[in-house]
Formats: sequence, C-alpha cells, structure tokens
Amino acid sequence: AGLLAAFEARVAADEFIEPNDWMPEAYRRTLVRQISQHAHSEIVGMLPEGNWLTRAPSLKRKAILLAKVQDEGGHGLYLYCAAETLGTSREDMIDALHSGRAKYSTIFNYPTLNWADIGAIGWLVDGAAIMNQVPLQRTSYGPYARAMVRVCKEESFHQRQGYDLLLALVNGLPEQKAMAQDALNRWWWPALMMFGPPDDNSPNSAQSIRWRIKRETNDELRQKFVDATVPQAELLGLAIPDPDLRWNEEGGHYDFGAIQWDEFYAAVRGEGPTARERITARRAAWDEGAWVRDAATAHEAKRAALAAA
Amino acid sequence: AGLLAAFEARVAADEFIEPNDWMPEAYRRTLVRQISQHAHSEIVGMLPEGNWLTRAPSLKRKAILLAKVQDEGGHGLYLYCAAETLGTSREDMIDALHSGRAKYSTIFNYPTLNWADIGAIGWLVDGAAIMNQVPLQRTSYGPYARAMVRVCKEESFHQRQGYDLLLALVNGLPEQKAMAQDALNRWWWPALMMFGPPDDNSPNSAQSIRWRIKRETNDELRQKFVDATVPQAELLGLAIPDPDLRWNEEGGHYDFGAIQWDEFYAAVRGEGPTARERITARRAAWDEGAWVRDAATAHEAKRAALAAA
Amino acid sequence: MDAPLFGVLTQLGDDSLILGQRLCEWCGHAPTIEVDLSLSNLALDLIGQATLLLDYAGVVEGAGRDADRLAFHRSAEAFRNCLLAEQPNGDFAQTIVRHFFYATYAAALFEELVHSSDRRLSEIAAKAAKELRYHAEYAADWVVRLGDGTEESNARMRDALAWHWRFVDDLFLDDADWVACAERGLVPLRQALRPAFGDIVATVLGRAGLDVPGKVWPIMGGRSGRHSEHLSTLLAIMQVLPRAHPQAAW
Amino acid sequence: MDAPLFGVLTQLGDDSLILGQRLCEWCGHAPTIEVDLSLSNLALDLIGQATLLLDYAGVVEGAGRDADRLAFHRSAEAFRNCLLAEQPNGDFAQTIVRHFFYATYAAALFEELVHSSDRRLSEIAAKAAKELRYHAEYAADWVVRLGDGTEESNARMRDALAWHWRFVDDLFLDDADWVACAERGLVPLRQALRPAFGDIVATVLGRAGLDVPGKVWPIMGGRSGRHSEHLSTLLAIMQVLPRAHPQAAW
Repeated sequence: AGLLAAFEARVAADEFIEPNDWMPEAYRRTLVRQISQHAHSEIVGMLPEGNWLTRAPSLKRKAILLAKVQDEGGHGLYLYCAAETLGTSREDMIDALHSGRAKYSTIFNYPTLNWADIGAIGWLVDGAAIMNQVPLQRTSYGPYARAMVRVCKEESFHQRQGYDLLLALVNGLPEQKAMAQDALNRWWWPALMMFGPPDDNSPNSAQSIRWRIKRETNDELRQKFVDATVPQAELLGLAIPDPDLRWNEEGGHYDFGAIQWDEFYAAVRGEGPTARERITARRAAWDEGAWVRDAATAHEAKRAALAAA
Repeated sequence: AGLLAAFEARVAADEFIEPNDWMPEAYRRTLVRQISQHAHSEIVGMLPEGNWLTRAPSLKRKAILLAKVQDEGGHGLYLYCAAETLGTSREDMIDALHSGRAKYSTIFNYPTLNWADIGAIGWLVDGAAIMNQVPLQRTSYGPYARAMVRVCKEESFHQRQGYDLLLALVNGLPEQKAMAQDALNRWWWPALMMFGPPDDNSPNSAQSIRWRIKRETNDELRQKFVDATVPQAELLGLAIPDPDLRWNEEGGHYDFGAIQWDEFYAAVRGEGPTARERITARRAAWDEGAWVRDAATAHEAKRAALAAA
Repeated sequence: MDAPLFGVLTQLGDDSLILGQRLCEWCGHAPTIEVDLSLSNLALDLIGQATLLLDYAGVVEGAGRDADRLAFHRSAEAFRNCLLAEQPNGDFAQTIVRHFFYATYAAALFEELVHSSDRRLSEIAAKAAKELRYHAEYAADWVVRLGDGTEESNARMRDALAWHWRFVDDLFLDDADWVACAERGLVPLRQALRPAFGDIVATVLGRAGLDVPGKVWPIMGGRSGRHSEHLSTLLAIMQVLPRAHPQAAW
Repeated sequence: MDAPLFGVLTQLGDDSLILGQRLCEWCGHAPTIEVDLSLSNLALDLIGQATLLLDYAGVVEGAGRDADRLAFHRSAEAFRNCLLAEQPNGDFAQTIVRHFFYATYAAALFEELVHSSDRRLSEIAAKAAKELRYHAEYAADWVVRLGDGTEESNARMRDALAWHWRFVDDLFLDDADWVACAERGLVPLRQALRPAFGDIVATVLGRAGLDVPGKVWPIMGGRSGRHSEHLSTLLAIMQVLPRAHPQAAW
C-alpha cells in the first residue's frame, strides 16, 4: 500500500516510471494492452497504404509512400520494444494479434479505394493519431513517452505529406478533385471514431488519466481534431460530409453531427469492412515467413556453436 | 508372329485398330506416348492463352477466347480418354507430366507477350497443329482417329478466329499493327519447330509411318505449312522474319532459312523460356486441387454407402 | 436519359461482368479439367449476359457508349456490381460459395425479369434465367459435395461461408434506382426474393452438413460504387489494353 | 539524340525501376518486421536510382519525357530491363537470390560507372554504388543464412538458384547500344565484370553450403524488349493511374 501511494505520488508529480520501478499490476496490464495495441496498429496500418504502393502514380510519390510505410514499421518496432520492457514478448503480442485477442485501431479496417485515400490517411488518420499521441509524450511510463517523441515527429511529417498529396489532387483535373472529395467522404467519420467511445461510455478513462497513461479524454481530443481539421478542409476546397457541422460562436469550437457508434462497435468486434483481409494478410505473412525465421535461428545456433568450439 | 503379320496387314489396308484388338507392345507404347503428349499439350496450352483471358480488350474477344480455351480443355479430355483405351490411367499420365517424364509440345513454353500473340497462336500454332493432325484423322488407331476428327474441326475454327484477330490489328492503329508484327516475329520459328526434328534426325518416324500412326514426315508437313502460311502473312501485310525465304519456282514451294535446332532441343529438354512457369502452374493446380478431388470422392462414397444401405 | 433504368442495367451488367472476369482467372488452374471446363462455361454465360445488359444500358444512356466502352473505360467507383461478385477467387470453396449465393439470387431475379414490362430486358432475362438456373444447381451440387466431403473440405466451406455471408445484404439491396424501376414494373424488388433465397440456402447447407451463418455486421456499398479493395486491382488488369490504347478497335 | 546513351540509361534505369517495383510488393508481407523494413529500404534506393537515371535518359532523348513519363507511359516491349529484375517475388528465397545476383552485378557495374567519361552518369553512379554495395552484402548474408539454415531453407534456395540462374547471361549481355557506349568510355563492358561476379557467387554459395548451378540454356531478351510474361502484368498495376488519366499531374 505504501508502494502504491509512492507510485501514485510520483505519477501525480509527472515523474517517469521506468521498467525496473515498482508498478501496480493494473497499470502494467493497461500499458501492455495500450502499447501493444498501438504497435499492432502501426504494423496492420502498413497494409492499406501498401495496397497503393505498387500503384503510386509518380516515382516521387512512390518514394514518399515507401518511406512513410517504412516509418510505420519502425514505429511498430519501437513500440514492441517498449512493451517488452514490461515483461511481455514480441511473439506473445503477435500471437495475441493473430488470434484476435489483441486489438488494433479500427481505422485500418477500412479499405483504400483510390489514390486520394493515401492523402486522406496522412492528413486525417495521422492527424488524429497525433492528437492522441502528443499528450503521450508526457505519459507516465518512460519508455512509452520516449517512443512517442520520435513517433510524433515523424507523424507530423506524414500528415504534411498527406495534405500535400491532396493539394496536388484538388488543384488537378476534375476527376482528381473528385477522388479527394470521395476519400474525405469515406475517411471523415472513421477518423472521428479513432478517439474511441464517447466519455460517458469509456470506463477505463478515469483511471488511465489518473495514472497519466492518458492525459485528455476521448471527447476532448475529438473536439480538438475537428477544430483543427475543418479549416484545413476549407483550404483544400473540400466539403466535410456532415450536414450538422457548424461553428459554435459561444463555445469557440465546431459542433458536429452524431457518430454512428454501432458501426464503431462492429469494427471493434472485428467486423469492419476489410478486417478479414487485414488479419488474413498478417497471419499469412507470419505463417509463410516461419521457415525464414527458423532458418535464421538455426544458422545463428550453428554459428554460435562454431564460435564456441 | 501370325498376329503381327495380321496386324500389319490390317494397318496396311487402312483398317482401324480398336481397343480390344491385338496390337504389338511397341505400337501401344508409341500411341500412349503420342496421344498423352497430345493431351498434355492441350492442357498446358490453356496457360499461355489464359494469360490474356483476363486482359482481352473487348467482351467479344474475351468470349471467343474463353470458348477457345474451353475447346482445348475438351480436346485434352477426349485425348486422355483415347489414351485410357490403351490401358493407362489419367492419373498416371498426369503424374508423368508433372514429374517431367512425359513431354508436351515445345511451343507452349514460349511466352505470350502481347495481345497479338493470341491471334498468332490461333493462326500459326493451331495452323501447324492442323497440318499435323489432319492426316491423323486416318491414323490406324480408331479412338485416336475419331478424336482427331472432332479436334481438327474445332482447330480450323480457332485458326480462322486467330487470323481474324490479327486482321483487326493490322487494320487498326500503327501500334496495333506493330503488335501483330512482333507476335509473328516471335512465333514463326517456334511454329516451324512444331513439326519436330528434321527427317534425317527423326528415328521413330519410319516405323510410325509404317504403322499409320503418322502419315507424313516432319519435313513434308513443315513444307506444307510454310507454303500455306506465307500467302496468309502477305494478306495481313506482315513480314515473315526469315531473310532466306523465297519462292522456288521449279519446286513449286517456298525455300526457307535454317532452323535453330539447338533451341528446339533445349525446349524439348524442358529449358524453353516459360517451361518452368508452365509446369509449376500445372503442378500447383493439381496439388491445390487435391482436397477438392478427395472431397468429391469421399462424398461419392458416402452417397453410394447410403444408397446401398 | 432514363437514369433509373440505366442504373438498374449497369447493376445487372456489372454483376455479370465482374463475376465472369473473376471466373476467367481460374482458367488452367482448376482442381480437375472437368471443373476447369465448367468454370469457363459459367464465365462464358456471364460475359454474354454482361454484353447484352451493358449494350442495352448504353442505348438507354444515349451517349454513344456500348458495352465495351462501359466495361473498359469506367473507374471502380462508377461500377455498381455487388460486393459479392468482386470477392477474390480464394480456394475453390470460396469460389463455389460466392457462386452459390450469386446464382441462387440471380436465377430467381432473372426468372422474375422475364415478366418485366420492358421488352428488351425481358428478352435478355429469358436467356439468362435458363443459364443461371443451371449455375445455381451446379454450385449447390458442389456445396453439398464439399460440405459433406472431408473434414478439410467442410472446414474450408465454413471459412468460405463466413467470408461471403457478410455481403448478402449488399446483394439484396434495393437502391433508389432499383426502387424507382420496381415502381414502374420493370424489376421486382430484390427484398421480395430474399425469403426464397433463405429457404434454398438453408436446404442446401442442411444437405451439406453446414450451418447457416448467424447474424453479422453487413458490408454494404457496391450499388453506390463503394467497393472493396479487390475491385480496383481487378479492373487494372481487365482494362489495361483499352486504357493504354483508348482510340483502338479490337 | 544520342541513341546509344539513351539505350544505356534506360537499361540501367529500368533495371532499378522494375526491381524496386517488385520489392514494393513485399510491403507488409515479409517474414519479420525487420525484413519488411529492409526490403522497403532496398526498394527506396532503387526507385531513387531509377528516377535519376530515367530523368537523365529523358534529357538525352530531348523529347520532353521525364522519368515519370518513361516509367508510366511505355509498354512492355519498350522496357529494356534484364529479365532477372522482373521475375516474380516468389518466396523469400527467390527474392533473395534475385537480389543477390542483381546487386552483386550492379554494385560492381556502378563502381566502374563512377569513372564514366559522362559526368552526370558518374555522379549518379557514385551515390548508387554505395547503396548497391550494401544491397549485395545484405543479400549475401541472407543467402548464407538460408543456405546454411534448415533443410527446408536449403531446398528453397536450391529451387531459387535454379530459377534465376537461367537469367544471368541476359543480365550480362552487352547489346549494340552498350558496346557503342563502352567504346566511348561511357560504360565498362558487362562481360568484363562477369569473372568477378562468378567468384563472388562461388564464394558466397560455398559459405551457404549451396552448389553453383551447372550450365543451362540461357533465357535472353530483356535488353531488346523481349520479356517474360511477368512484366506486362507488373506494368498493368504500376501504370494504372497515369494510363487512366494521361493528362494528370500528381
């Protein structure tokens, strides 16, 4: 109990908790769940973008997208490492993903249907991710906070690139501008859902905030995102697909329409439109790569045996 | 010996030999080899054309090509049945194909690189096949001869369709005409090789001719093909890629240049440009279909058991 | 232009075209030669139907587009086929379940379309209905064979059912164009065909020793051009020549 | 136009482009995240090299085409990449063997090209040579790991060697354009690089417990636009957007 009080005091004082420090089991469990879920999201998130890598319409865009997807893989790696400092293994986490025990962001279960989707993902999805992640640079668990510093820097870069891709489209041919509008139409609502369920239906939020695992509520972050994004859409000349969206003069923010939470919960249950494709692709990559990992292990063992001899 | 003499007399009198008739073992072996090789060629031959089925540039051409490839599968089926009358099983023949013991026409180890190749295959490859097969309608083995009657009728139809495809191209845009010329450049020499090695290097020919398994020599058939095809190429306005080709007034036929027999023998050894693709595709189809065939057999057995109970 | 009729005809034609295109991919790769020939046959029927339906759609549109123009020069979001039709072939179980659902639906639909007040549509339907009846029987036979076959084939069928069941609501959606044409007696409502579809599915799966899948979150959007990721890659291949040579005739 | 130099630059640029495109297909599907990142890295280098080389080819041609125009608006027979580069990814062993052969050849080539009498080519080569040296080492490490790993990995490597060995003569072909440029001191003859290539292959395969494949009938044609069936489908995907919207900028 004294340990717990000391822990809570350190957290309240915005000190970092490090791997070898004492921590409550619930704190550890929550972090493992959150960090591994974040790692899985980075890895699964490579797939919807990878879907257009082979079809990027210019060499420059192809290189930018390659570098972006690579960054995401890199984020996945540091996040797995951060989670490992909490005493879980990468294999266990991957197994939890493949068996459906672990979740990843519902956003990656939506399909990428045209080239503008790559821009919309950068602008909206990375944009929402940044809103979620900026506060996590000061989250209470040290390795996670430090990973977030690097992740956020790269995500901001991706967001600008996504916006730039869309700018080229809206300034292009009418059918290019139509692609951009179509992408916004499809990604807007799923992006708003990325902040999670509304606060009145988010049972773990209070404790996570007390423990500085989260630092702002879902609805606060969602509002920030809407307020930041609406002017950007206007600059692109694209219409946000929400007839109820309007500026609230008193509140100093945008009011927006009702979110289809039944769709969100279906996606959380793994029933999003491309959920089966995503998890099938990840499992196939893992299973078909087993012989490679086995071979590398076997070779390493032989080398070590030789070196020891 | 009396049996053999009687057999040879019947064959010499152009009578048909039927499955239950006595026949020399060498005759049976030669026929099994030739008929199954012909069947394999039909089945493997579906692949180079299937390669463009998904890319046929009009719905009409797609339907024509579908019907053509289907005919080829049908030919493969009757020919396997004809070979089965000689006491071999379809599974054995397929196994011989997949293990490399059995051959198929070397022509199908060349790639189909543009849409005009589909026309060139119809015109040249089916054309050469017809030259080879028309005499086989009178081959001494009854089931084979009867299969050939149907095959030849359909092949003539395919040849006209191939020529028609090329006519559309040579009357189209310059880049379409260029496709047609490119296809002729690549398919001409392989088509000439379809008649097999030159007579002075074709050891089994004499006996096959005596037994009416063949009725004309390789070189005779090749000459016929050249003489029939050159005027057709002229009608298309395409150049045959042979600087030595010229009309021989005295002989009343076309003289043509030297065939690269080393390339032919490489193809026979299974080293043609797409030989590995073809056999890999056939093996994969067979292996990946094993569970389907097993399921059908199991279901049939259960049904039979129920019916018997 | 009669926009609702154009919408209905492209929905019908695109279903046939895209499913036919998928079946073309099997050519030379099926489990037996007999199956290879059967799948080509099914594809041939579907490509034929697509040609008639899209040619008619072009006439209704009145903008000079024929079936080829519609097939080879539209981008994915202009296609109005159901999501079911564009699903990847997967293994043979996936192909069979997809075809079973589609042909069971389409056979019933085209049988009704024979009575359409639109003469040309009714004539197309008369031919198509006969073909699709055979498709439905062929697919149902394989559903039974594979469901009842081995443990492996049964497991593969369960996966295939789980994959495709999510697209059945999309298959039966009556969108605004469809409803408008239904009100004019041109087409039956798809929803009206659904109970009979359910009965056939239950009967056939019952014979196959397979359970009818439970309720799932439906995946929708085909009729309004919101497709899966699979359609655009299918079109990249299918349309490659006409796109590269837009002025060419073939 | 300096046609031989244009030919050489498109040969070089197309090799990078097509192999880079192939590696893009791995994205999200590699055996480990680390390998996924490495393959993206290799692809990124190759796409960068392709951009520099094809942009320069466009300048030499003087017809207003830039790298994108050359990459996205040529048909298969105008591509002059080696057959090796366009081979399908297959399993990871196939990808590694393809990359090992290519990078071993290309690292040596670009190291020589640093001394080209053409200043722009020499500058491009300086950057590329460093990258390709790393590619060759990365691939060689995996050749050893997989050859020496398990029975299965060794068997897969043997298959991969048998598949790709047939394309090595094509890789080293000095066609007329190449010879003309070699005579002007712009490029080294590829044949001159072959003995060193053979030595490296023998050494690495030796460490991997793999035999150098014996003599086979070589498959030729890449440099003159006679490709395998694999290139046209790769291009159908890669070029789909610029072909559908020829006037667009991206």
